[in-house]
Amino acid sequence: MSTTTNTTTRRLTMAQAISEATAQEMERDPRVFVMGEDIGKYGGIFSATTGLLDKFGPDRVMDTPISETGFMGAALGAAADGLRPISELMFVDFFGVCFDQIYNHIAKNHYMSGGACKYPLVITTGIGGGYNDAAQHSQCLYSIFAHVPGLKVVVPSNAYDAKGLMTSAIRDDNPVVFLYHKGIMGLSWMSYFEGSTNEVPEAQYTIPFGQARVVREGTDVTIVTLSQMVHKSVLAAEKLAAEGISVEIVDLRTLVPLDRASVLDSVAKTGRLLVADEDYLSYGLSGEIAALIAENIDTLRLKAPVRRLAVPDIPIPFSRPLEQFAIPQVDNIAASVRSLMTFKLD
Amino acid sequence: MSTTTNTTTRRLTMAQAISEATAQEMERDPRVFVMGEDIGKYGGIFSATTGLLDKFGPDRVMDTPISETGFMGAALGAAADGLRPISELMFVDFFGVCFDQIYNHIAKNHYMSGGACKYPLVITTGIGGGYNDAAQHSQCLYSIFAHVPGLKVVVPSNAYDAKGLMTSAIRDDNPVVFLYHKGIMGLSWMSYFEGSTNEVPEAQYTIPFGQARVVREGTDVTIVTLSQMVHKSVLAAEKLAAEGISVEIVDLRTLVPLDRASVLDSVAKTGRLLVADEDYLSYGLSGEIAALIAENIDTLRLKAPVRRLAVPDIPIPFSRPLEQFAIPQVDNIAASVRSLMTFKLD
Amino acid sequence: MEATSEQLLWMYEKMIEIREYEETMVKVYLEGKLPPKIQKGLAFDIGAGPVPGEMHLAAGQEPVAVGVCAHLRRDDTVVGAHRPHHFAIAKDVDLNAMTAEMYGKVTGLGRGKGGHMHLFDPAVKFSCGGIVGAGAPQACGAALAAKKRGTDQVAVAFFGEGAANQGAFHEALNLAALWKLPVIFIVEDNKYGISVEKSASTSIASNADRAVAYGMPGVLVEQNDAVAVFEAAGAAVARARRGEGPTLIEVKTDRYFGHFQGDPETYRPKDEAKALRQHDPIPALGALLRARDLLDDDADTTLRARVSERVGAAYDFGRNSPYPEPEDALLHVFAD
Amino acid sequence: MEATSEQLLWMYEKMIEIREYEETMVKVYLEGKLPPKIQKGLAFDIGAGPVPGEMHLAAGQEPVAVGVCAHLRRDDTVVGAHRPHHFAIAKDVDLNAMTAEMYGKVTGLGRGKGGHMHLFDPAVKFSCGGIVGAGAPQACGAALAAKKRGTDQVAVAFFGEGAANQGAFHEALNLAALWKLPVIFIVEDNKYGISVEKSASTSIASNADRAVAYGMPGVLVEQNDAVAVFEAAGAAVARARRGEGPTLIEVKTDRYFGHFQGDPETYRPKDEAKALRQHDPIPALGALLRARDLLDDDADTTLRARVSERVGAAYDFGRNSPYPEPEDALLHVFAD
Ligand SMILES: Cc1ncc(C[n+]2csc(CCOP(=O)(O)OP(=O)(O)O)c2C)c(N)n1
Ligand SMILES: Cc1ncc(C[n+]2csc(CCOP(=O)(O)OP(=O)(O)O)c2C)c(N)n1
Ligand SMILES: [Mg+2]
Ligand SMILES: [Mg+2]
Repeated sequence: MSTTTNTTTRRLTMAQAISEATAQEMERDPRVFVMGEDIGKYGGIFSATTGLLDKFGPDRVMDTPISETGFMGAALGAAADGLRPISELMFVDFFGVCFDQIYNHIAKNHYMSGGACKYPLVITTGIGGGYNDAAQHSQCLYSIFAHVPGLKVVVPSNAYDAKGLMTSAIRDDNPVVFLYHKGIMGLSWMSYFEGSTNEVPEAQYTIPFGQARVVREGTDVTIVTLSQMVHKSVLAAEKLAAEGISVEIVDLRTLVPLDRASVLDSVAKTGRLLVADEDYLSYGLSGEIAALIAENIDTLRLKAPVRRLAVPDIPIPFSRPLEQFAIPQVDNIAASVRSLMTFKLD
Repeated sequence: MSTTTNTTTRRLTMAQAISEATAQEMERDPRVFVMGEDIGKYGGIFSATTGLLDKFGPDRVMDTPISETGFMGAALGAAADGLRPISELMFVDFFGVCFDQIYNHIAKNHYMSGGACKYPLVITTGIGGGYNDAAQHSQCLYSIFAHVPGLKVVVPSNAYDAKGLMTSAIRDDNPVVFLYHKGIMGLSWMSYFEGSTNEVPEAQYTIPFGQARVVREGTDVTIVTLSQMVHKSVLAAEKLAAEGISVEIVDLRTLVPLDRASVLDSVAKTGRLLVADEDYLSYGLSGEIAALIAENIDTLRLKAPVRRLAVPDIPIPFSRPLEQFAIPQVDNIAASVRSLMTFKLD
Repeated sequence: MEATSEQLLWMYEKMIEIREYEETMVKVYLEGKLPPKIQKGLAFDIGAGPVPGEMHLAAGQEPVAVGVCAHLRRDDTVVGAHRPHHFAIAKDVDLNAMTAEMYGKVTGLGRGKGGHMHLFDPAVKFSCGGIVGAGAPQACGAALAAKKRGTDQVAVAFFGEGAANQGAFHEALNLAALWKLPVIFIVEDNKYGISVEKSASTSIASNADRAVAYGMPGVLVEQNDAVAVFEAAGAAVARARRGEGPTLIEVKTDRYFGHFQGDPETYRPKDEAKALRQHDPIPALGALLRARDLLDDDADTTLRARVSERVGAAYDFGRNSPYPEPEDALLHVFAD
Repeated sequence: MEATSEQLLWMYEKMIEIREYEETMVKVYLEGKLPPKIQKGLAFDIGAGPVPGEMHLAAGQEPVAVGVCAHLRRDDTVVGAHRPHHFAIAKDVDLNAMTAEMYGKVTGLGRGKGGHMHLFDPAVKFSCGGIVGAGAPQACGAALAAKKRGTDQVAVAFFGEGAANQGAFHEALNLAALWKLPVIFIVEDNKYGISVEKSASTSIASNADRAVAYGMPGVLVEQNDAVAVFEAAGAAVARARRGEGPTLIEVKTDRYFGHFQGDPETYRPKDEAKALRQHDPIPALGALLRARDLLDDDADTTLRARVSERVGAAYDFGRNSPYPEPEDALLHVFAD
């Protein structure tokens, strides 16, 4: 699954792990370069590129103007011409100013060329709320990237996964969108869930796309989740364990490709599913996972209807009590699991 | 449900119905105006604004530069300042050049202002494939507009509905995205499904949002669908009726608000659901509808797992045999319904 | 167009109000964000304290706000960006409600839903937002509305020099010139877009030179000076009100604080901000007022006391107002 | 930079090839699209016939394609737009595979997946796409790649005057000038963006004047003439190869057909297209060649026969090639 040779590990934050993966791949492959806003001197607003400018200089670590269409288009052109750009969209919330380049061109050109042209590039971007950044800086939106064909979509939940997935992303010959939740980057200026900072091998390794990870085994209820919500789910599961409810947590890790088998396997075992998501509720990720169950009810023995927790189709409000209400919290997860346990369909 | 006074009706194409609704509302309300590319002299590439320039002159029917961010932003500003713009995005496929204005501002400003500001505007746009316009001009994408909160999303399937829904859209104090499928506009230069051209009252009337329409009653299988796919579903249902399979067809008409009750009522009756959609399969509309079933399996007595037909997560290919394969056709719908009939869960 | 005594005094008082507002915010914002009250291991917690989230302050940039807004009426539109306080204050946005908004209180402009980057006050036609460049087309829309009504309101879009490289800038300027809209585009050149210097983002020295590309007048105000801005803006607003179309103005100004509070500012020389304060536009305007006998120590003291009271009252109002109920989050997605 | 005899003859032959290609397409495209073979009630069926879908032809616009591409090598990049045939032919895209692509055949450049607006030929670094303005930043990327490699390839983005009002134009030009990229932006001013006249879309008369906004040279070519384009492009390409950065060129040209085939063209005077043909650039270049003794009747006949054979062979190849299998639609979403 992962190909580690050197076995030295250190505790890294997710930001450090992403930047290390990038640096190691830049050393290995001179075609790799990074561009984006404030990714040079500043080291990336969310520290995903910290240290790279010093190591590789301004030709390979390029601060850009605030011209996302310009530099996403340039990433496409450079990839078509043999380079392997990593292009940062500072907040995923800004995708609307440049999504045409991403979804109509970067995602489709390989297909429209009948496979003749390749576009190996990575788009990194910060997602998520919880620190009162309001409606234009707190979204997840990964399901939009996953909805349009031609993009691989990676959403890591911890440093170990982030390093391996980032290395895979850079080596992939396809466009990959790599979405990191700000609240698990381990920034010194934002509170975060500690589980996201973990042991990371020094050596390079890859984690293949399309393999979900069972974070915690359990028998009563499956929580399918990803990104920061993995950590909230773990905390909920710990509470619930004390109450005698055994929760299995599946971290999707990538949305495209999607590891449908792992979801189905887990639900086959538990018979109960909660999807815990930080994106908007309707027409997105939580629906897709729930749909998977609906499509397989002939083989699954469900003990309860599927439940979804997500942002209830409202913009993310600024004010603390409102934002806490809008974004599913540990207690909401626990309560949803408990309510699932009240059913006995079978 | 609809408020008709004058009872004269004529057969209109959907394009004529939309343009008539707009003209009548422009007569009634001097704040309404239309802008977009080629909507003036040309009358709209898909004829949604035909005749308006002659009736209302260039001040109220404004051809714009190819600056979608510019004029969508201007629509917002004009709406904030008391006007009621109708702003056309020629093909929905172009949303990526201007989605920031739409989803971060037009959709959210009312919320972020705590209700203090209103943005009454309509975005009209053409969707759909089937005439070999390839990957950048054939998409549906309505689920993306429905995923982000703050936009009402209307997707009519015929002229009668289009007129009533368009009138409601213009009168609504919220931003409404009105997506018309090119293949049911009744254009003289594109083959279309005839059911979309129907009897339309001359007088103004409104159709409320959030009310699906049962297009055809049936007892064996429910097809939940919308837009052009309604007509394909009807043709499939006719074939299937000859085989003794009774199909009920639910036309969603609006995605936001979504008429969940009508879907559940129909599936409660038939026990079998096919979602027939022309958007991409994953992370979209078909998942949302299927999820609704997964969330309600405790009260529904399903006879079969849910099935979804949609574009199988590939860009829309140009070549006829490829495009026909990519977009669900009447035969695919019929085959899916037949396969649903092979299950006997219960 | 020369500023009247009244206008000069108004600008002076507003600049002081803005400065005091921002300097108060520096302190309020830090409350609760530093160790030991926050998560162990953190140096700072952006989500903690009474005013959480991002905070972009405009101290040093007062002249552009007051110099322009001195020409505006309540029914003229202003669209600001992510660094909006100086514009909001100069446009006479309700200071209490604005402050309550940053505290996330139900008495706020947006009932706590918007926060500091998203301030909406329809009473004075003020709005702003967090997406760089997005305001420029929106101001065109307000100008279009005035033109359609046949009334003489104007609209102003304020944004940074970094925003002038966003596509929205180009589309808006073309639209404004093409349709001869009564709109004024003001670029605040504070030399940085976050950490990126203008020379690393912009292919020419002055955005005023970009006006040619649209056939509109382009004006460069080289001093961070309220009177200089006032003069340039006066001509542009008058032109717009006369129905002669848009103007682009770039003003060189100074950002005293970091891009946002908490910015380590490692990208700029350590003493740069200090050096900039040597050319503080507030004492400069004060000196002018004194030279013209429009101000003396007493008047200055009175004026500053008045400002302090206003600002203090606003912060008190914000702090003491109640939070919205959590479930209020579900309200206002749609107007009914 | 003066064109050599060889270059003049090359441009002449390529222009004839483009013209013949487009005029052949007019007929091929109409096959199967008219009554009585189509759905009752329709006047035309865009989705019918051997070459379905939209079709944007470039007859009349040959000079801009050949005048620029005469300076390009196989390893220089060209990014076209939705009206791409003239550029593709001038860039030596494989004519058979290109034609097969429009027929939707498996032998096409994109195995039938792209169609006429989406032609990709990596052998000559050609690509194009259906989104107005989107090619400009992409050309910057190819230029950036050359610059990073330290090689002297250039990249050219071709787009219409309508596209010059899209935000992507602005962002790309700023980026190119800022980073001194070897890229040439060519605006084809054919007076219309679909039905909208340039004066209704663009706030100034010439996009060449927008170059100032980026500090790059701006050149206006006022004649729809291959030699005039050749000269302007020659200087720009040489400049780019020398590492001196980008150039913006606008060429006034003429669109002989509708925006797309089937366009009722009610927005332009009935005889406009006919009048434009009075200034056909092909006989004009032929006359020049004859005046210089580079061409006579015999040579012209030979050359035209050669072109006809090439074009005819391409259409035959397209028509006679097999369709892909329907399930091939599932291939090539991702490279493996
Ligand atoms: C479209 C978009 N891209 C990036 C950002 C992130 N961002 C916020 S402020 C800023 C810098 C803006 O610089 P400038 O326009 O000069 O304004 P200043 O902050 O200097 O006032 C950036 C890059 C954003 N908010 N929106
Ligand atoms: C972003 C975008 N907006 C609108 C369109 C629809 N459209 C296709 S071609 C065209 C006109 C383009 O005009 P111009 O750039 O002058 O090129 P021309 O067709 O004249 O060659 C328009 C509006 C599009 N393809 N992409
Ligand atoms: Mg700045
Ligand atoms: Mg044109």
